[in-house]
Amino acid sequence: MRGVSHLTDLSSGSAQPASQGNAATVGGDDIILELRDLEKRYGHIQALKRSTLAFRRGEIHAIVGENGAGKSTLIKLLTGVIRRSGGTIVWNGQEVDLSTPNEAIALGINAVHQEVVLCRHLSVAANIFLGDESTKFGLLQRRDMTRAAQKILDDMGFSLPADVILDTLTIGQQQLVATARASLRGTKFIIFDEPTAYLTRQEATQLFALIRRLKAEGVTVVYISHRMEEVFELADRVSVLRDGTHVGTRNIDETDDAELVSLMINRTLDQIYHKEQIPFGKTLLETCNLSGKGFTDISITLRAGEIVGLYGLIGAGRSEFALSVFGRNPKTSGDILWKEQPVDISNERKAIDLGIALAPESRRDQGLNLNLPIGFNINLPVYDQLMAGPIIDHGEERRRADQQIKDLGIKTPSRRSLASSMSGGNQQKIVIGKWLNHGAEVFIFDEPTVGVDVGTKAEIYRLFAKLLKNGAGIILISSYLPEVYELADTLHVFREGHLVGSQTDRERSHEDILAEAIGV
Amino acid sequence: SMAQDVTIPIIVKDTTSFYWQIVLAGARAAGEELGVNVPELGAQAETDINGQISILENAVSGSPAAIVIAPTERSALGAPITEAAASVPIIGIDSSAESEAFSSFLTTDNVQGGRIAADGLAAAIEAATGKIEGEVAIITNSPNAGSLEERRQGFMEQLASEYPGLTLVADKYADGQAATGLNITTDLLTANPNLVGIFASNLIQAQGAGQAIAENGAAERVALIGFDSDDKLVGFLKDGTIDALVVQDPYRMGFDGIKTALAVSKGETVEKFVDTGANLITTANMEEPRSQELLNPKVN
Amino acid sequence: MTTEITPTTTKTRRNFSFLFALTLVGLLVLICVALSIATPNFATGNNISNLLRQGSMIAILAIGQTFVIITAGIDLSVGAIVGFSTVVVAGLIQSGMPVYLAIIITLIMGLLIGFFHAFGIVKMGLPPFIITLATLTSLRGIGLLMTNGSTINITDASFNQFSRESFLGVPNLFWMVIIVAVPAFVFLHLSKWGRYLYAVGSNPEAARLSGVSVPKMIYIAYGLSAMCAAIVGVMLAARLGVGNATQGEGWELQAIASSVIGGTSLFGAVGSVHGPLIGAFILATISNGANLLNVNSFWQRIITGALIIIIVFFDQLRRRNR
Amino acid sequence: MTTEITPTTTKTRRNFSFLFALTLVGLLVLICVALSIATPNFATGNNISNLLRQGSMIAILAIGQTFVIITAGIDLSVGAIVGFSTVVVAGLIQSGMPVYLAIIITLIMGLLIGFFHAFGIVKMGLPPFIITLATLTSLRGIGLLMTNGSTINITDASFNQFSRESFLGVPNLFWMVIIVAVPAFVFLHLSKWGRYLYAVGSNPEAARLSGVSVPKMIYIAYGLSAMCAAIVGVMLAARLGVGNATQGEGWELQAIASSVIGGTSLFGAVGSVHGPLIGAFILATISNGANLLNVNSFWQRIITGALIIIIVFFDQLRRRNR
Ligand SMILES: Nc1ncnc2c1ncn2[C@@H]1O[C@H](COP(=O)(O)OP(=O)(O)OP(=O)(O)O)[C@@H](O)[C@H]1O
Ligand SMILES: Nc1ncnc2c1ncn2[C@@H]1O[C@H](COP(=O)(O)OP(=O)(O)OP(=O)(O)O)[C@@H](O)[C@H]1O
Ligand SMILES: [Mg+2]
Ligand SMILES: [Mg+2]
Repeated sequence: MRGVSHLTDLSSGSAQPASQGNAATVGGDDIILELRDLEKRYGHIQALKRSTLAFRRGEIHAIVGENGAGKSTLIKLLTGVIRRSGGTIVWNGQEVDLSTPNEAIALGINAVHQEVVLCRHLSVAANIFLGDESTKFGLLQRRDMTRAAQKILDDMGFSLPADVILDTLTIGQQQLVATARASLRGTKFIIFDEPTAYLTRQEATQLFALIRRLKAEGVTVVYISHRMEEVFELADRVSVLRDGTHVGTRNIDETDDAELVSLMINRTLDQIYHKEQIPFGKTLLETCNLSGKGFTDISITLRAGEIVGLYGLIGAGRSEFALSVFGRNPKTSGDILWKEQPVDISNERKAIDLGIALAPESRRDQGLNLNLPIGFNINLPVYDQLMAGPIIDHGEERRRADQQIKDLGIKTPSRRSLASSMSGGNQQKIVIGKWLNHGAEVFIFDEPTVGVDVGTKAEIYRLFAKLLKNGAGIILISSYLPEVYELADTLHVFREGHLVGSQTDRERSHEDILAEAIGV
Repeated sequence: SMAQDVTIPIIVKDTTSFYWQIVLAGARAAGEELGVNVPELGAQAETDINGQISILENAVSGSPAAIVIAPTERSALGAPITEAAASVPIIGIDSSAESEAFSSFLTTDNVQGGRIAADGLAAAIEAATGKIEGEVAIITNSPNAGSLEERRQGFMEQLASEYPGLTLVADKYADGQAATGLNITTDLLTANPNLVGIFASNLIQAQGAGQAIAENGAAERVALIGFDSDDKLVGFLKDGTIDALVVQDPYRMGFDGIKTALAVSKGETVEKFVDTGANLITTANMEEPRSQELLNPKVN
Repeated sequence: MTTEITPTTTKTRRNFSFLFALTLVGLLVLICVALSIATPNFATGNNISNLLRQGSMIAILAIGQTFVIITAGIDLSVGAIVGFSTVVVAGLIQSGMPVYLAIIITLIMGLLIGFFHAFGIVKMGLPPFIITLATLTSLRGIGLLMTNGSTINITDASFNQFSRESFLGVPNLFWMVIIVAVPAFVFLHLSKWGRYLYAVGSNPEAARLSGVSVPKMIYIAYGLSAMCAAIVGVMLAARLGVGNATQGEGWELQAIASSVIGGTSLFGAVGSVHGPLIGAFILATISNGANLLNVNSFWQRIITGALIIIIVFFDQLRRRNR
Repeated sequence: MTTEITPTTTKTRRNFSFLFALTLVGLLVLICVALSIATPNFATGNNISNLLRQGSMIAILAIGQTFVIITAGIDLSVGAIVGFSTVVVAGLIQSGMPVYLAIIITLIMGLLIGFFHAFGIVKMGLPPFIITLATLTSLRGIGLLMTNGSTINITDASFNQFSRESFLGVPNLFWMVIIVAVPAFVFLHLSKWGRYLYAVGSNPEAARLSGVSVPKMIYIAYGLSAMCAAIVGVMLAARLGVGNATQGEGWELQAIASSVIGGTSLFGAVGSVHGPLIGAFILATISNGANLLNVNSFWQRIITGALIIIIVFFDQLRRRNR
């Protein structure tokens, strides 16, 4: 750690040439929050190792790092979600305890956590005002609160109704509610932990506007993301965590992509989007005028060796389409052809038996058995193949799990650790890893790289290439345009449940495609 | 023809028990014989006092000619019965309640039943060992059931006053389950090698205790007295596992209850108190006609 | 339920719960109309009074239970607390204490039992099922020990009389329901505490991060449930005129069933005050009607079980279709 | 439990569960040693036989219950199925049917009752608590109706004899535990079906998307639980020599308590076969010991409640500290 500490600029009050160009409130001395030798241990695991970091008043401070580097842990410590194992926290020059959420709230520290932490049974307005209700004579002022919440949402440019139950919203929309809530309450210090993971470009733009407005109001913003372009677009400074250690802080205009990545993963990454052109094979999967809840009249074709990308905004109907193909939701009309034969996929088992695999979009709700071990999760779809007579071949079970953990670089002490103890990105790797063992021919990946760090992303894309080489086809659903744009051989654009455009040759620009998805 | 429209409900303590089914069978027979409509009501556990009060209230709502009731609890049923008696004549059976409003009582004295059990136990012990000495135990089906408490009281009083040689080493309450009675009895046999007698004060516990004694082959060494009867207990009585049963006359209680109620509703004078009695039936006298009548009531 | 997929509804939970309560009321009315036709004895003033009395105790237990279930917990001890409270209040009254004082002490004792449950859950990390099962077992033992297995006769006539009398033509026992239900409604549906209760049941972590004290809400929920049970214990002691530790056996299941029939979800965060009330009176009406129609008591059990299935099934259907 | 923050464990679930079972065994051994010192009657062959017999029925119920609880469900009906099965098997035997046939029919009937529960959960969308509460109520009614509230005396001596005899010095009833537990262990811990059960309890949607048929697993879990109850019903009928519909009352709570003491989580996805077994025998030993020491029946209840709290509390502690 000592070896890299010279890279940090935090304790020094020395002038920052670059940051002086920024808003006047940003000054080297104006430290609002300082972390000294902060530590967090989970049993034997050291999630955070004696990290020292400082945040200035009114700056946008990005934090980057690999999956499991300790970013979310840091945030949880600052918001009193978990208790630190060692070190001190200094707020406005005063040492603070910050061991309960209430303390953080009282100081004006708030966060949008990586996983949405809201009450799904309550309305949007109730969630926004939870713990801060307006009452008259002890009675709740529901209507006032709903109106106020609606105003807040409108002001932020989020087109969300305030009076619906949270449950009825998509994850992305829920993330926006969490954002509204935190912005309202985080009067001095707001932390965003991968807020754009479930947002499309359009919503992300709204969010960025909001963040800039907060900064203008003198609020300190901490911004965690795996998307470098966002970091460069927004941040004043950026800190890098590696293996639970703070390895450096840079002014944004003094660094570049390559430097940050090499700080993060301790090596350089020449190429993220790994793509080899292989000749397409026979047609694997075809949908003919398929309709169902949330999508209408979708016809697409997938051939061996091909990546078909589905792009669209939140709620465009891509996930619903994928779930229907996988037999999870019933279709209302149209046909599915498997190797040119019509098939009736009435449940998930049938899809799996045909050779279709689906890595669903929501890792918490659909992808993982959180309170069960990692190895269990990885093998769940393939236990059929692991039987030695009536009982499980435990050796094979172990081997397959360890293989995936190694291949995907899942950061865990053992396959027996619970999935819930994994960092967000590592959980995502499990969701993908579940299906790589299975020997499927068609893979549907729904937002596969949400929350995954750059290094691993490259790894996953390399895996895609391997799958394709083995004769598989991939349907890639992503709201992250660069990803589908670079990887897809055929790119379909969805809007409001309809297929509104396709291209095979990357002739159109990002802007064109985005416009098509929005419908302008 | 008048009588066809007469309704006299009978409310027992616990419809799930065989004993009360015999009472209901007697009432049913009386109803058929007298042309009276006899709704058969009752709580589903002897300890469910509130349930019985509700049933009584509902029965009064139906404005019957009279009501026959076996009160589960002396004092708790007092006021409701007094209140009900304002509109309907009430005939008590089996147990009494603190109310002056009964038109007639056909009870069996459970305290006396307990005493008879003590006598029977002493006799059985004497027959087996030649002397009335040793350790004995009592198992009660569940706490807080009025008639069971009275049996327990009678049994203990009689032991204390008449059989100083018999010491009560265990006074156990089960939870209404035969299996619990069985477990308690096996453990009693283990813990008290000198045990010579057990009184299981109702049918279910006698079944459990009898099974335990049979299982442990302790019939020779330990005398067992049960209360009430069914095929199972008669079988135990026959093979000597159980030495004697204290048997009441539930059938007559049901039958005479309805008969008396009809008489009261017609304005006839009836006897205020009738004791239907408790009898000790042993392996020796079980074949006598009166015993057979008591052991094989005409249910259905 | 494990297999249920969250129904996606665009309506608001509030409208929903209101409509749902309406339909339950509809069901209750339907049963009453059917019974009025089936037997002339049903729709008499006397019988309606009986019905109100008979349903009142389970109704109050169900309200208390609902608070606990909304936090995704369960309180199995309420039946035992009822029995125990009859013993305590009877003992205190018979020891010569003024009735009002005896009642207050009994209610406080109820509250403390509830706090003990919350303590077990919050501090000792016990599952609600286990801690309340344990007190269920122990409380019956303590009550039996206190009375030595017998009953305590209450000789105070005014105390006993209370349960029999009416006020404005409505039985006092039912007035008790109103006295409990109105503040309960305000608490659960109109105050921020109610909202915190839902939040704790929905996502305790989110509640905690919002500055809601989850332990405090657990204390409140279990305290209220146990206190409702103590109130019912006092009511029962007045109705029976005795204190008896084995009373109220199985009432916890009836209270839970009433609550669930009234639309409460055992997975937490869904429930109301009016739903369980109606649920309790539906069950009471079924049993009252069966008695009036002279249905064999064994058939009564069978029918009650079947009706529970049918009622909750239609409720599920209604929920899904919206 | 609502307030518990997922315990962060770095050790493995498997080692964990093994160690945990060890410590429960340790507790059982401790209780046994204490009782051997306290009373000379405890450590006799005869008493150990009795103890094995006494714990065997709840142990089998607890194993069945555990399958259901692992799916995040609950089966309140097992006590009622026990009582009902005694009636069915006794009735069939007394009607002259060969014993083996009567037993097979009873077990199939148990299985069908379990399937009915699963049907209610899967197809009708009923909460497990409600559907099994409903059958609990109805089954007792049906059993009582069949026997008219009395008992059916079984006159087949060999059937009755079975429960009293031993094989290789171990009571037959305990052999039944082994006969049930060994396949149950293989099923739950060594077969893919067991894995699927955990997956369903942990996250049914994820299980489904991994190709697990959630309805099928629900059918299996409830079917097995009800069949275990039917097995216990046959054992009880043999032991008592009668069929009686009111037997087994409250055994569902004992079974659930045994399961939870044995480390099963009522929130699903955590549990084993050996844990509940040990849990059941801990409870049986406590009650056996209390009887041998001639502890007052009321004190026994109090002590049992307190011990449940203590045992589960230390279990929680142990879990947290790792
Ligand atoms: N509850 C827990 N129990 C045990 N280990 C944990 C727990 N939570 C996090 N960890 C471990 O702490 C480390 C840091 O996790 P953290 O969530 O902070 O990573 P992160 O930087 O946010 O990663 P990501 O980009 O994937 O979200 C990881 O190795 C993770 O497995
Ligand atoms: N939980 C929900 N409740 C109600 N409607 C929903 C829900 N989830 C999705 N929808 C609706 O279903 C349709 C398709 O949603 P879907 O999630 O398939 O979109 P998507 O293109 O995959 O978008 P995303 O980027 O969010 O994955 C939309 O109209 C959306 O509003
Ligand atoms: Mg993270
Ligand atoms: Mg989607």
